[in-house]
Amino acid sequence: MLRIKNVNTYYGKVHALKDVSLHLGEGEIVTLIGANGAGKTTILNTISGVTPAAGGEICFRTEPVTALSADRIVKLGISQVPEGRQVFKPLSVEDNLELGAYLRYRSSEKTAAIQKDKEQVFKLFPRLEERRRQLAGTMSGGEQQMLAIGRAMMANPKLLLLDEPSMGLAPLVVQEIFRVLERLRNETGMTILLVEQNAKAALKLADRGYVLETGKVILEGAAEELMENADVKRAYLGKDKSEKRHK
Amino acid sequence: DTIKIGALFSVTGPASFLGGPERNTAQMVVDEINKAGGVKGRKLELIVYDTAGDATKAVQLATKLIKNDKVVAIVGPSTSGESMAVIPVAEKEHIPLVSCAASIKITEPVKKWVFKTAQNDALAVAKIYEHLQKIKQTNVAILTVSDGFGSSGREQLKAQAEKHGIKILSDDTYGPKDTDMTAQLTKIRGSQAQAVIVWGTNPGPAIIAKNARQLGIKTPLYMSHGVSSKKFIELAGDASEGLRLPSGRALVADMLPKSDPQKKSLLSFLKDYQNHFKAEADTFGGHAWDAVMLVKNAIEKGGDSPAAIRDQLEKTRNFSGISGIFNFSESDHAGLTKDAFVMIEIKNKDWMIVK
Amino acid sequence: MQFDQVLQYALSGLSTGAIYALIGIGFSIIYNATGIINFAQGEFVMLGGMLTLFFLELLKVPIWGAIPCAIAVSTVAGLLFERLAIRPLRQPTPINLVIITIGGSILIRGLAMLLWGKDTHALPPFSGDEPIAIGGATILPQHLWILGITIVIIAINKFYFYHTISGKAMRACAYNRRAAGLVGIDVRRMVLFSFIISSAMGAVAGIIVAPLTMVAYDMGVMLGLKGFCAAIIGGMSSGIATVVGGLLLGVLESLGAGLISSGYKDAIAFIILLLLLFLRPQGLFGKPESERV
Amino acid sequence: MKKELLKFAAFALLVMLMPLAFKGGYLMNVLVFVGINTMLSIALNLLLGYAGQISLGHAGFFGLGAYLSGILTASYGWNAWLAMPLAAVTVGILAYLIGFPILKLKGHYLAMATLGLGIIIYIVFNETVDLTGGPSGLSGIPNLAIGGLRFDSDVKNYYLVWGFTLATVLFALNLANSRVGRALRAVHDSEVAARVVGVNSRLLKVQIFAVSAIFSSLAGSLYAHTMTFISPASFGFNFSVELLTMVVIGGLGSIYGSFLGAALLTLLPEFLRAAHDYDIIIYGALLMVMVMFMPGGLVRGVPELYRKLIKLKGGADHA
Amino acid sequence: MLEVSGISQVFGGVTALDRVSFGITKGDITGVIGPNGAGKTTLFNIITGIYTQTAGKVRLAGTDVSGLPPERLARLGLVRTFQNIELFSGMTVHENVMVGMHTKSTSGLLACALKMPWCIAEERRIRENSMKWLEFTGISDLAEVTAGNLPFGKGRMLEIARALAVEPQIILMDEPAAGLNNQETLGLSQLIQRIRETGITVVLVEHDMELVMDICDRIVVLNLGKKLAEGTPSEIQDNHEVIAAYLGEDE
Ligand SMILES: Nc1ncnc2c1ncn2[C@@H]1O[C@H](COP(=O)(O)OP(=O)(O)OP(=O)(O)O)[C@@H](O)[C@H]1O
Ligand SMILES: Nc1ncnc2c1ncn2[C@@H]1O[C@H](COP(=O)(O)OP(=O)(O)OP(=O)(O)O)[C@@H](O)[C@H]1O
Ligand SMILES: [Mg+2]
Ligand SMILES: [Mg+2]
Repeated sequence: MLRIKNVNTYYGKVHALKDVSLHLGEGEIVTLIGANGAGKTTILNTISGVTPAAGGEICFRTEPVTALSADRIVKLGISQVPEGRQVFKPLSVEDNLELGAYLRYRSSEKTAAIQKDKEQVFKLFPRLEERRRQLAGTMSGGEQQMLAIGRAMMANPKLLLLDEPSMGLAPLVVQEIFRVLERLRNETGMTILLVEQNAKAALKLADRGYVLETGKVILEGAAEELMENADVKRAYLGKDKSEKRHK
Repeated sequence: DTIKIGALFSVTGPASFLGGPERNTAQMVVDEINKAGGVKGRKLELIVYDTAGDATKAVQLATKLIKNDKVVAIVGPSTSGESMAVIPVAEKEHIPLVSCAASIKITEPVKKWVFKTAQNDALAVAKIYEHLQKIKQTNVAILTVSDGFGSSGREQLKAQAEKHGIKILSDDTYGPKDTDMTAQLTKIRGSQAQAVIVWGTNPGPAIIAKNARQLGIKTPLYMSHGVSSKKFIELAGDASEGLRLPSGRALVADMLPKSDPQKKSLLSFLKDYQNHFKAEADTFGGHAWDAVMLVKNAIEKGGDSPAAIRDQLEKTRNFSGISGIFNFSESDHAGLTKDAFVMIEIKNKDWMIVK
Repeated sequence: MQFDQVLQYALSGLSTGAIYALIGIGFSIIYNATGIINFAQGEFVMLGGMLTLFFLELLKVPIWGAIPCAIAVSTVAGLLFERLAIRPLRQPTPINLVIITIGGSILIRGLAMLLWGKDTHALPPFSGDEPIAIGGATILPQHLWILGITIVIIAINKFYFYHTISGKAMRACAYNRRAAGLVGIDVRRMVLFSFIISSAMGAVAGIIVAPLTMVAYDMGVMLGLKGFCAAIIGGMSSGIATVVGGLLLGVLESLGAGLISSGYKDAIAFIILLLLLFLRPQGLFGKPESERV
Repeated sequence: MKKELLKFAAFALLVMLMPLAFKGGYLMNVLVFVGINTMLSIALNLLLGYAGQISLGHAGFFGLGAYLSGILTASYGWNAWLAMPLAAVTVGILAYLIGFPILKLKGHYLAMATLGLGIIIYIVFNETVDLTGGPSGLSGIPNLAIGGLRFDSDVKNYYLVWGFTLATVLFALNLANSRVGRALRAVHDSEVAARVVGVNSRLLKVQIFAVSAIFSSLAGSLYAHTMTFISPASFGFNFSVELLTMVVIGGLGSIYGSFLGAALLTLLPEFLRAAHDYDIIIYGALLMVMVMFMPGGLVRGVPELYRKLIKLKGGADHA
Repeated sequence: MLEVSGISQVFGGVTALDRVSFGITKGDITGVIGPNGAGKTTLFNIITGIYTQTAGKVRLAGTDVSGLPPERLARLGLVRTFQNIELFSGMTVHENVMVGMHTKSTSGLLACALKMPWCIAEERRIRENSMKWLEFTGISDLAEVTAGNLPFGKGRMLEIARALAVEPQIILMDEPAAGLNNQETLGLSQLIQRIRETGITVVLVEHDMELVMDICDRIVVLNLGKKLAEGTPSEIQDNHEVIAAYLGEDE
């Protein structure tokens, strides 16, 4: 589905990605874990065409997409829930969702189908329906996060990139989101690349995972394997709750 | 070696309608002089700078002309504001300045080194007021533009009213870039004015003429000499019909009697300009014509040092120029009387002398 | 008598105000699509007027042929301006963009001066200049043209920006370019498009106001400034608020000139606008803040 | 710290030696205006580059300084050394008072409000004919003098104006590197965060607005006393925009940048004069090109360009 | 220490807070939790003077501080961090913290510009003291980095360091753990406890239940703008209403 080979990305002089290679099979859920500043967001942005790669190759299905601009990437069916939500603040919640389906409107897809997806999003996040006329910028942090996820889903993508979707969401909602991701994969066969700080939940959901450190992939494997890996355990899964309590 | 004469004209900017023809004319006159062998066998060299109507620039450029180019005299600047700004420089550096601007303040009080060629607005005002007195319409409304030209005119209009038995019923202004003057005209319509005097330069007065037509104002409109070019008729179109204004004789040169002493200069100026620039000359270029010719005559009579030029300028008598007949003296550096103006009326999109 | 006068002031103010509004809308279109305040907008107004004159006089095209030609050429100028000046910008911060558009306006004005000279020219009105009496006041047929076209344009704008997906996408670009890209909006094309429509609109404004204001290479300076103010009073909306802003400005000027002092008319208008802004710092039509922490 | 001081000393020395190079020629006169414009750009930069507040009306404060000084000396016979500070204080108080409501506004509202303020001031210059002489201007303003030394030549004016300008530079540099300067930049980056850690952003903005106005006023007074003639046209909207351009082209938030911007935009027209009617086209195009290729302003762009050139040359040497 | 009583906030038609009252004890770590949109951030915005409430009062150490602007509150010892990190992104990390010491320094504008001797001394003190806070939060190695280029987690630390530089009585943190991984969260938890040890009262909005339950002395639960519950972590964990509205069943 997606294959990244030896990608390098720079911010000015900062070498943020160093020869990163990874791949996603059709219908897979893959997770990226890594510390702050490891380069997870950068990988997603490089795939999305927001921060273009300086070298290497990215192929979606069979097509090379390395040099495409963000909007062209979306056209191919890759959609991102960006870090920091990035909703269109002065637009209403509903307009934000409609813009998620921008390309579908442009390709004159039936409005009924788009409408149905909107209902789906509303079912998932009833708060959004309640506040459909509220300006996105005035929504609470968590509500904006819901909106960002909903907006990406409106594009009906083949590959969904999620950058810390659970950030700022209440535990109940987080659980719900993980359930939805699983259902999406199972029902629509959507491929998902997930960046999460909550590594435990992410690995539980994912088929496979990559571990990133200072811009390099240092470990990859099936989710279960990673969960058992001692280094991963120590660095990302945290000590056991009870252990921590005792302190 | 050449005799260097400096020139400051506002070739671009809001006063380009003055500076453009002035630069053309000055250059043309100098070329003609040189073609005829120069002055006392030496060629004149004209160094022109564009002030863009900016007083600061004018001062800088005046300094440049004096210090770098070492000119012996300066003609221009085009506008009164710039002239006022340049005067201290000329006075300090002892260089004769022959301004082409209208304001009476330039030469009143008299400054040792400063002369001017454009007719004083004071004379234009006097001409209009005398005319109004003659036809017994003494209640007027004035509408002046809020720039140097307009405010100087406004001052004169107010200052001379009493002397001529004129009553100003309404006194309004408009901005040089305004595009609609109906509000002012509506106010004037509500007054008892028997005549409206508009003091401005294109395009404002043309808009006012049109606005007045829109409002159905029947009160006769008088314009200043600031619109004495064909351009005004073109802009105002039908609305220009019947308007009156005081103007130098250049506009009506061919209608002048043979006996008029200016006729010869005027016709040659108009013909030369037409030949050179394939365009009709207006009175503004005439200011530069006069300035350059006055300086040339001064050099011919005296010498080419600034002080000699100044002294000879002051001794100029009966010089028949474009703007009128100049008589400078120790107490008068403007040199013209109100006879420099004729009253003209626009009839069938052309100028007519009002008897 | 007195009433007639006030009516005339109001009508004159409304007709000048409509001009400001029409130009103001051009400002808000670009602002809404890009967040740029385009200080060259007045120059497109000038181009509309000057080009119409050019086609009319030099090429001897009839007016109904000259107008579309003028709009077309102005639009191309807008397109080139975006492609050559806005797009290549490495750091498109708002202040850099302001300077770029200021530079652009100087450049365009300079080119116009070089091409067409410094003279002012008159343009014939579209449907005669017989005044139309309303009550005791009069306006010209051209004023009706301005009013009519302004109404048509805001109707189109309102519909486009608030009820079509492409209009919403354009607004989205202004608020968050990166996110706009991430939902598949071709941001560059949208910006280009916004310059195209606003330069076309500027040209239309220039063409229909020219018979009243006359045309010259520097006519855009004053009109642009007033249009800018109209747009801001209207909160940079591309709809009715900007029109209200323009009309307000026009009427204040006219009433100020007629009733108080013609010399201070602009000052009066600005003082009232400033006082209004002081009372409502979020703008006259501003909604409660949409920013929060 | 030491480095800063050294830099300033070098700059001051350069300024002091300049007249030797031009020997009182015409360029001296232009350099006087470079000094005045540098003062103005620094004043505006403190507001725009540091506090992040735009002003499109600074020409108004400049004009107020010039007119107050001019009227008091030319019409009322005051001593210029008295008129100048009085003008500055008056303008400062005015700016302080008007700053409270105006700086509540943000973004384009602020732009328009300051623009309006500038236009109102300009109209007042035009309309109060009895005081200001109206559009025809005010003449007969005396030169400044210390004892028997009258500042009536370009060279003398140069040292006078640049004395003030250097003091302004020092003042601004100190301010920028202080607690107050930091607080200003903080307000620029995130006003809410600055307030939460105790920065009274409104007061600070108003203060810097007033300081900026005071320096503009001083520059105005100097302008009046060196030109000896002033008219409203020099203090209109166009000049406000030109000041803004100087600040941005020079480099936002950099004091030496303001000097570079002022110097470039004041000298440029002198060099473009040779291009006659093309000068304004070249000027416009240059502004655009400058922002395109030096988006951070001259103060950052020129060293970058220099480095690139060195590299290029180095490359060529190797080849 | 801090007491809110009857706070309500209405935005247009939305009632974000509805008569919320509770008190915070000096020296405690208090958690404020609740579903998204419950009104937590709004509450912080009111307490810190960024919004003015529709109704109700805020008391700080016994005095009514309702309606005071943030800068006044900071001087009274009340600071906060933000949910969407608000850094001075154009300034270095060190400078960010130096701004935090604004209330602890006094040189006025004129004195600074004239570089009076006491300003130089004060500047040195600011420089040194602020470094202390960078060390306290463990980011002193990033002192010269431009704040805008920091990765998310470090930005959070910087925000805290800057707030601490105010030397507050009480600090309010809005979701400080969002975007941190487990290990970093652990570091944060230790940091918060160290902050408390210096005598500063901490109020915390957080969705990371592990962290909240771990370090909070008391917890206030908001739901739909109303106070739903208040108590110790174990009380809250067993509260059925809280579980239904917010926590969910443990898997
Ligand atoms: N705009 C930028 N300019 C300079 N450096 C940057 C920029 N954005 C990111 N970086 C640097 O690139 C590296 C990777 O950042 P990235 O945001 O991809 O990390 P991440 O893994 O997503 O971290 P986090 O968990 O904090 O979101 C970091 O060292 C960061 O400091
Ligand atoms: N300016 C505003 N206009 C309209 N509604 C608003 C405004 N600010 C906040 N709200 C609404 O008030 C409610 C409370 O918002 P708040 O940000 O306080 O929630 P929160 O508890 O912090 O949520 P989260 O955990 O998601 O950050 C939300 O439903 C939000 O949409
Ligand atoms: Mg990230
Ligand atoms: Mg919140």
